[in-house]
Amino acid sequence: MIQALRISAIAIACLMFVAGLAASIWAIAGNPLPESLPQLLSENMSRSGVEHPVTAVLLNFRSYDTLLEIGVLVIAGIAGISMAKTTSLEDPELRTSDSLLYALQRWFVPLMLVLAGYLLWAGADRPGGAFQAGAVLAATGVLMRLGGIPMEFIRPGLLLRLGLALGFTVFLLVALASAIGGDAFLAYPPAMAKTLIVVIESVLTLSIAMVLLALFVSAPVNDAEDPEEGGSS
Amino acid sequence: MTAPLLYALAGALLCGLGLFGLLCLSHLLRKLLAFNVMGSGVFLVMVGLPQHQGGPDPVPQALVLTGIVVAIAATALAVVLIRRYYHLSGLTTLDAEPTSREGGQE
Amino acid sequence: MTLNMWMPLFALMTSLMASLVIFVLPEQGYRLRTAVNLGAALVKLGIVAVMVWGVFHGVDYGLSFTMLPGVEFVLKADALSMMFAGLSAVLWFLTTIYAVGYLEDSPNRSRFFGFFSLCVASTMGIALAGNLFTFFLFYEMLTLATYPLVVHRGTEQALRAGRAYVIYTLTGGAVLLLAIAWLQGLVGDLPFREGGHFGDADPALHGSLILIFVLLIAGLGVKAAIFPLHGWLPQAMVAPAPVSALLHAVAVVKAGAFGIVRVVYDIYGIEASAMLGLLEPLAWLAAFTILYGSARALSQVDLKRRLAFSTVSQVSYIILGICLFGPVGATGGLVHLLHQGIMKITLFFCAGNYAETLGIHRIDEMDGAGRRMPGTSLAFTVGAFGMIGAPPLAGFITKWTMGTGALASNMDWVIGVLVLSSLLNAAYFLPILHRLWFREPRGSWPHERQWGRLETSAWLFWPPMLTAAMTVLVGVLASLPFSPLSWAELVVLRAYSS
Amino acid sequence: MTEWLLDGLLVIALVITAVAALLSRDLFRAVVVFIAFGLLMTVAWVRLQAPDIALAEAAIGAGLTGVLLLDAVSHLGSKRPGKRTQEGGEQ
Amino acid sequence: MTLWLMAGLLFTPLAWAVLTLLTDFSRGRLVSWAGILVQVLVSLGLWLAVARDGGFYYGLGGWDAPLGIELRVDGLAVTFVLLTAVVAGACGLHAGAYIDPDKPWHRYFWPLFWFLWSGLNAVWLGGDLFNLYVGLELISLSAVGLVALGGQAGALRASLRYLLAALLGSLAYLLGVALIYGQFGTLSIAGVATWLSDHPVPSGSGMALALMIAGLALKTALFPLHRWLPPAHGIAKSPVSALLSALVVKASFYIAARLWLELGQPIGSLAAAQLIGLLGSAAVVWGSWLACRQQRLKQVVAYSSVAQIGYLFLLFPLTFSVSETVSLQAQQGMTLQVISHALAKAAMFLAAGNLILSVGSNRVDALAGVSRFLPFSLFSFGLAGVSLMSLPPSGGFAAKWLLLQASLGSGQWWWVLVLLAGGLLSAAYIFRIYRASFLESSGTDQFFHPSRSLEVIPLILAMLALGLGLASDQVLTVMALPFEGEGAP
Repeated sequence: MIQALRISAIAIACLMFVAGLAASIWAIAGNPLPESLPQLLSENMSRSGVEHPVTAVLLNFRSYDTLLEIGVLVIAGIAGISMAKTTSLEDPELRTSDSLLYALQRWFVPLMLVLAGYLLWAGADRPGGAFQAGAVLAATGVLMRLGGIPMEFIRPGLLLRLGLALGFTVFLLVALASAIGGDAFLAYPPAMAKTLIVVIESVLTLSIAMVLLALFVSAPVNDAEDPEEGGSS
Repeated sequence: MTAPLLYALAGALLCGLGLFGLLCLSHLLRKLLAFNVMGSGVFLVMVGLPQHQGGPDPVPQALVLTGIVVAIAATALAVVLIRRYYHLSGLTTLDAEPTSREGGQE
Repeated sequence: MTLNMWMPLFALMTSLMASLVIFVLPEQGYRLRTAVNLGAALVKLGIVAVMVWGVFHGVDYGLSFTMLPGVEFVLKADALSMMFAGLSAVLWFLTTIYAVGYLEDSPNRSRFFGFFSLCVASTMGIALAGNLFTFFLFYEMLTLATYPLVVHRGTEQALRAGRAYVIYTLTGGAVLLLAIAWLQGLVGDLPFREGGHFGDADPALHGSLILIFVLLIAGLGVKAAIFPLHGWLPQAMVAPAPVSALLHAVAVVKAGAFGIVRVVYDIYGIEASAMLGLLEPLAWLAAFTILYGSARALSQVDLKRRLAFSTVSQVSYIILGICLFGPVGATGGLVHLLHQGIMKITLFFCAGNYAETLGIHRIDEMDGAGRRMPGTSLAFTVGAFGMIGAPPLAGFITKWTMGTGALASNMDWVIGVLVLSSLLNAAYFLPILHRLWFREPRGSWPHERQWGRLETSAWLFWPPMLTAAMTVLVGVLASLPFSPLSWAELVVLRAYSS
Repeated sequence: MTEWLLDGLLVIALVITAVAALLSRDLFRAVVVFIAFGLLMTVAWVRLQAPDIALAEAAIGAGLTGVLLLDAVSHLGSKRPGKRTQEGGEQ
Repeated sequence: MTLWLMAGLLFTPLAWAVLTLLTDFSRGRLVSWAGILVQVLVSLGLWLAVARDGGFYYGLGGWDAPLGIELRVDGLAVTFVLLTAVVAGACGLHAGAYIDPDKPWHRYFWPLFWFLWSGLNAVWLGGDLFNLYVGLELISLSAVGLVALGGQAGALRASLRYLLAALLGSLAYLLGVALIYGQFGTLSIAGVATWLSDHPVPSGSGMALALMIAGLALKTALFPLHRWLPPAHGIAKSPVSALLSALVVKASFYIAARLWLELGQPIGSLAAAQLIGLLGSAAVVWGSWLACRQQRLKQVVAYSSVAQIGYLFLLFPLTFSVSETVSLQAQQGMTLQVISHALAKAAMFLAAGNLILSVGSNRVDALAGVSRFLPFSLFSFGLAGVSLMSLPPSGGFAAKWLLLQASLGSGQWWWVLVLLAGGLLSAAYIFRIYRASFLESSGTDQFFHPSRSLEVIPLILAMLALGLGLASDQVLTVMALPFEGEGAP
């Protein structure tokens, strides 16, 4: 009874929230826009080193966002593997003997690898880029994993940590180098902008795939525990 | 009324739905689903609203791309936590608090 | 003179530094700790003596810096501060000696002496504070520094007393803070100034000023143990004797009383206070507290508890004195600040001696103790007669001056209060003296006295003897310069002439 | 007109799948519906002329999140370590 | 020079996060010591530079707002950067000695710690709404990771709760950002504020501000959205709790305060300001009351955070539609409260950790006799308590004094009651701990004595919190430095 009341109260509150939000959106949609960022963006595109505006925003104009965002991803990866089983990753239960999946995977894996490569390559002047490519790569890995293909490199060892750190490190090194050589943190020299962005994107693709895969794989958990300070001892 | 605005309004509705889900559902994975629905709603508003007047705008699109990656990171982390929590306690919700209630319940 | 500027800080720092050093010293470092304690106390005595001399000759000791936007941290020495500073410097020295003996084998001495020195540092800060804000700083610091002393024994009873003490004083502190902040918002930062600030206050402000005065008195009245706010004091006597001595005679209650004097004289100004009609009700309240405390003291069977209620009564003399609105009465009140301190500390020292040497806590156990401990009992007798107001002891000077002052300002009812209170004082002290000297001991004492040795440890024996001697001397020599009476006259002269 | 119809239908489908994903009784089905929701979102992004997001949504939103959640559901539903207190799918 | 300082500030924590990821705990500790040193020096350098030359905007990647991300480097920001360097540095040093290096998962402590630090720096300096969002997520996720690190079911429950609250808060904030971008076409706070200063307020922007502040309030654990905080802060390892309570909740509050100060006057309303103040007051009272009733030491400290955070939100009513002086007083009071609470609470959590380590139990009753045998840790705890009770001369007192003045000056006397009652209530829970520790139970020393380095760190922090009151005028002068408009150095 109380539960039902509570749920209906929350429902009403959410409805009111939606109504208010919609009203604000409606009102805002009617107001003129004081500033046009897209125009400013297109004026500066030539200095960005790439053709595709979204990539330009992500990896040049607002590259600090992207740097931190990769940080977020790496954090999630770290937090994930901190809970992974450290001894053995090969949980026999995870091996599926599903023949359909196996067949699927035989066909899909190479296809997806190609797709990832294409997405990465396309990123500079067409839709696509590191995130999409990384995601596809990770998905490939997941598929392989589900199919029971052993992937030793995902074991939480130095290799995995190196992989996690790789993309981020390169990005950071570029940022630092730009601070040393150029005039600001993360400011690429215009001549090298394209090269740098492509390099960054490639390593990011690897790293993103690695992190996502690590998070997927580390889901089986270990039993090791710390005594709790705040617990009920 | 333009198509982007329609999507923005739909985004508002999805936000409300997600909020409702986050507050009312007790199973942790469902909460996570609700979070993702709400996130999608926010992203729709983010892209739809500015494009209502100005046409395609790469800036919010890039922001949403960042947002999606952050969301997947958070989701993946949450899944790991939920699975470990389940592994250790056998629970899938946060409601029943068997311990940690002494003295300081609210 | 830059040195003069720093003098108040030095006076403060001697005990603050001593406290920090003592905290760091290991528990076993008995000799070193005692040396630090006594050394610091002596240095402080010296500094204060120099400053007393300087203030008498009109030297300006002052130090200030901006602590917060619009608020200054001010230390400065005037005649009134030196009165309180002198009292705490002298009594700190004696109490330290006493405490060293008293706590000889008990645990936690490092903690005790650390907070003890901190407590004295706060008292010094209260004495030397140059505005209400600075005063409040040290006033709250005193609360914190005394809490560990009150609960020192760590028993349930001590902890209960500590809780009562904290609840009373922190609430009082909050009220005081409200009053000070309000005053600050109303008229800005006010330094203590002889003659006060509100002689010509805007009539529109009168309402707020009266309200603020009430809040200030309510805040300060907690520590001064004015009638409805005195509940913590009798409980706090569970603390070790040196702590009670310090609490009752020097630090806490005096801080409250001193604060009231500051507010009336140096913030509002005596004329303005009278004009706003604030003194009369305060006088009535003080008079009631005097009688109430004495009456309650009558029925106490625990020696220290009886002394505690006596303190409730005696501190209000100070407040009554300054409310008399006349130089003579005010002198009487102010001089009691010192006199009460000296007399009460004597009594508490003696009570501590009885407890420590003979295990006596209750009054009915004191039969015949005079013969076992003649020196202590003599000191106790002097203190008690001083409280009653027998000439030529300290208490007599107070009461006489106040009586004259009351007559001068046509507040004849005060005489009645004084007489009645003296009778009550006699009624609760004389039976004790009777037991001490004229009754046979009930049994044998835990430690019989051995010939050729002091009746108790020398550390415990000499402080009450000294303070008892002072009780006599300040009375007999009241007319000499630098006696408490002449100093109080100096303060009042400066307050009224400006 | 057809575009409006398409957009309208898409929005309605989005909302319906969202509701279904949240309220479905069976957790497994909920996740499957959520993947459908992700695919619909992909279409919506295309309609909003945001192909980059559409790609990312297809790969991440529908693909990876879905697999991750499916895996979690099967894990939470099958093995039961320790005390078994609550059924996975009840609400 | 400034460029180098900025690069150092943004680069070192991230670089150290990567470096420590590749090492184990013990070597990570050595690396981190070096990193802490660098951070403290860089922060100090930047602070001095700003104190000398005034603040400036710093466009990252050479792009200025609105196209690029601009950092706002002013007195307030560098003060918080320095505060972070001090507090996080202390927590890092403490953690190095406190955390068991033999547990394999503890190697991940350092990377998370450094990511947290970089997120904090990003937030203090951020001037771009979306960048602040990413910074917030960086902080939240690393904080959640730290809480969950090697924990049992209780810790996981707490961290999950924390994660969900943080994510919901971020989404609400992001929704507000979306509306702001839809309305103003820019993400720079300064840009929006400039536009608003000479245009009428467009309809619908109130919702945007409300959403952002509501989301941030959830992440700051403002009553009644505070319920996720005590479990998470109470159950984490002490250095982590210290970081969370001292800095992490302040980050989201800082953004809310910045938004309110820049946009609150045009967009906000009196009712909203008073409502937030009311919630803050409720937090003060309710948090203190619950803190009094907790049986476990760290829970007491955690609930105390809920209460102390409440004071911060008095900023909102005290800066809305009031005179310039009152607003300044309120801002200064808020800043001092943030700093002193950060120092005091970090000291308190670290000291509490030491006490728990010594006593072997986290119950308050178990502290009996501690005052006799472990005076050192207790002393730090007590000193920190003085600041939390806002007694003089601590920074907490200075903050309370300024807030009192602001309330009285603006005629909003009801906050005075909250401030006074809050002080008394906090005294109630702190003296409860003192009381427990003064109880003489047995005469023997059965306690474990932690090493000196563990004991000294909280003491230093507590001393800083205490001394802040005396030096607050100097601190406030740096914060009130003139801001040198656009031009980067």
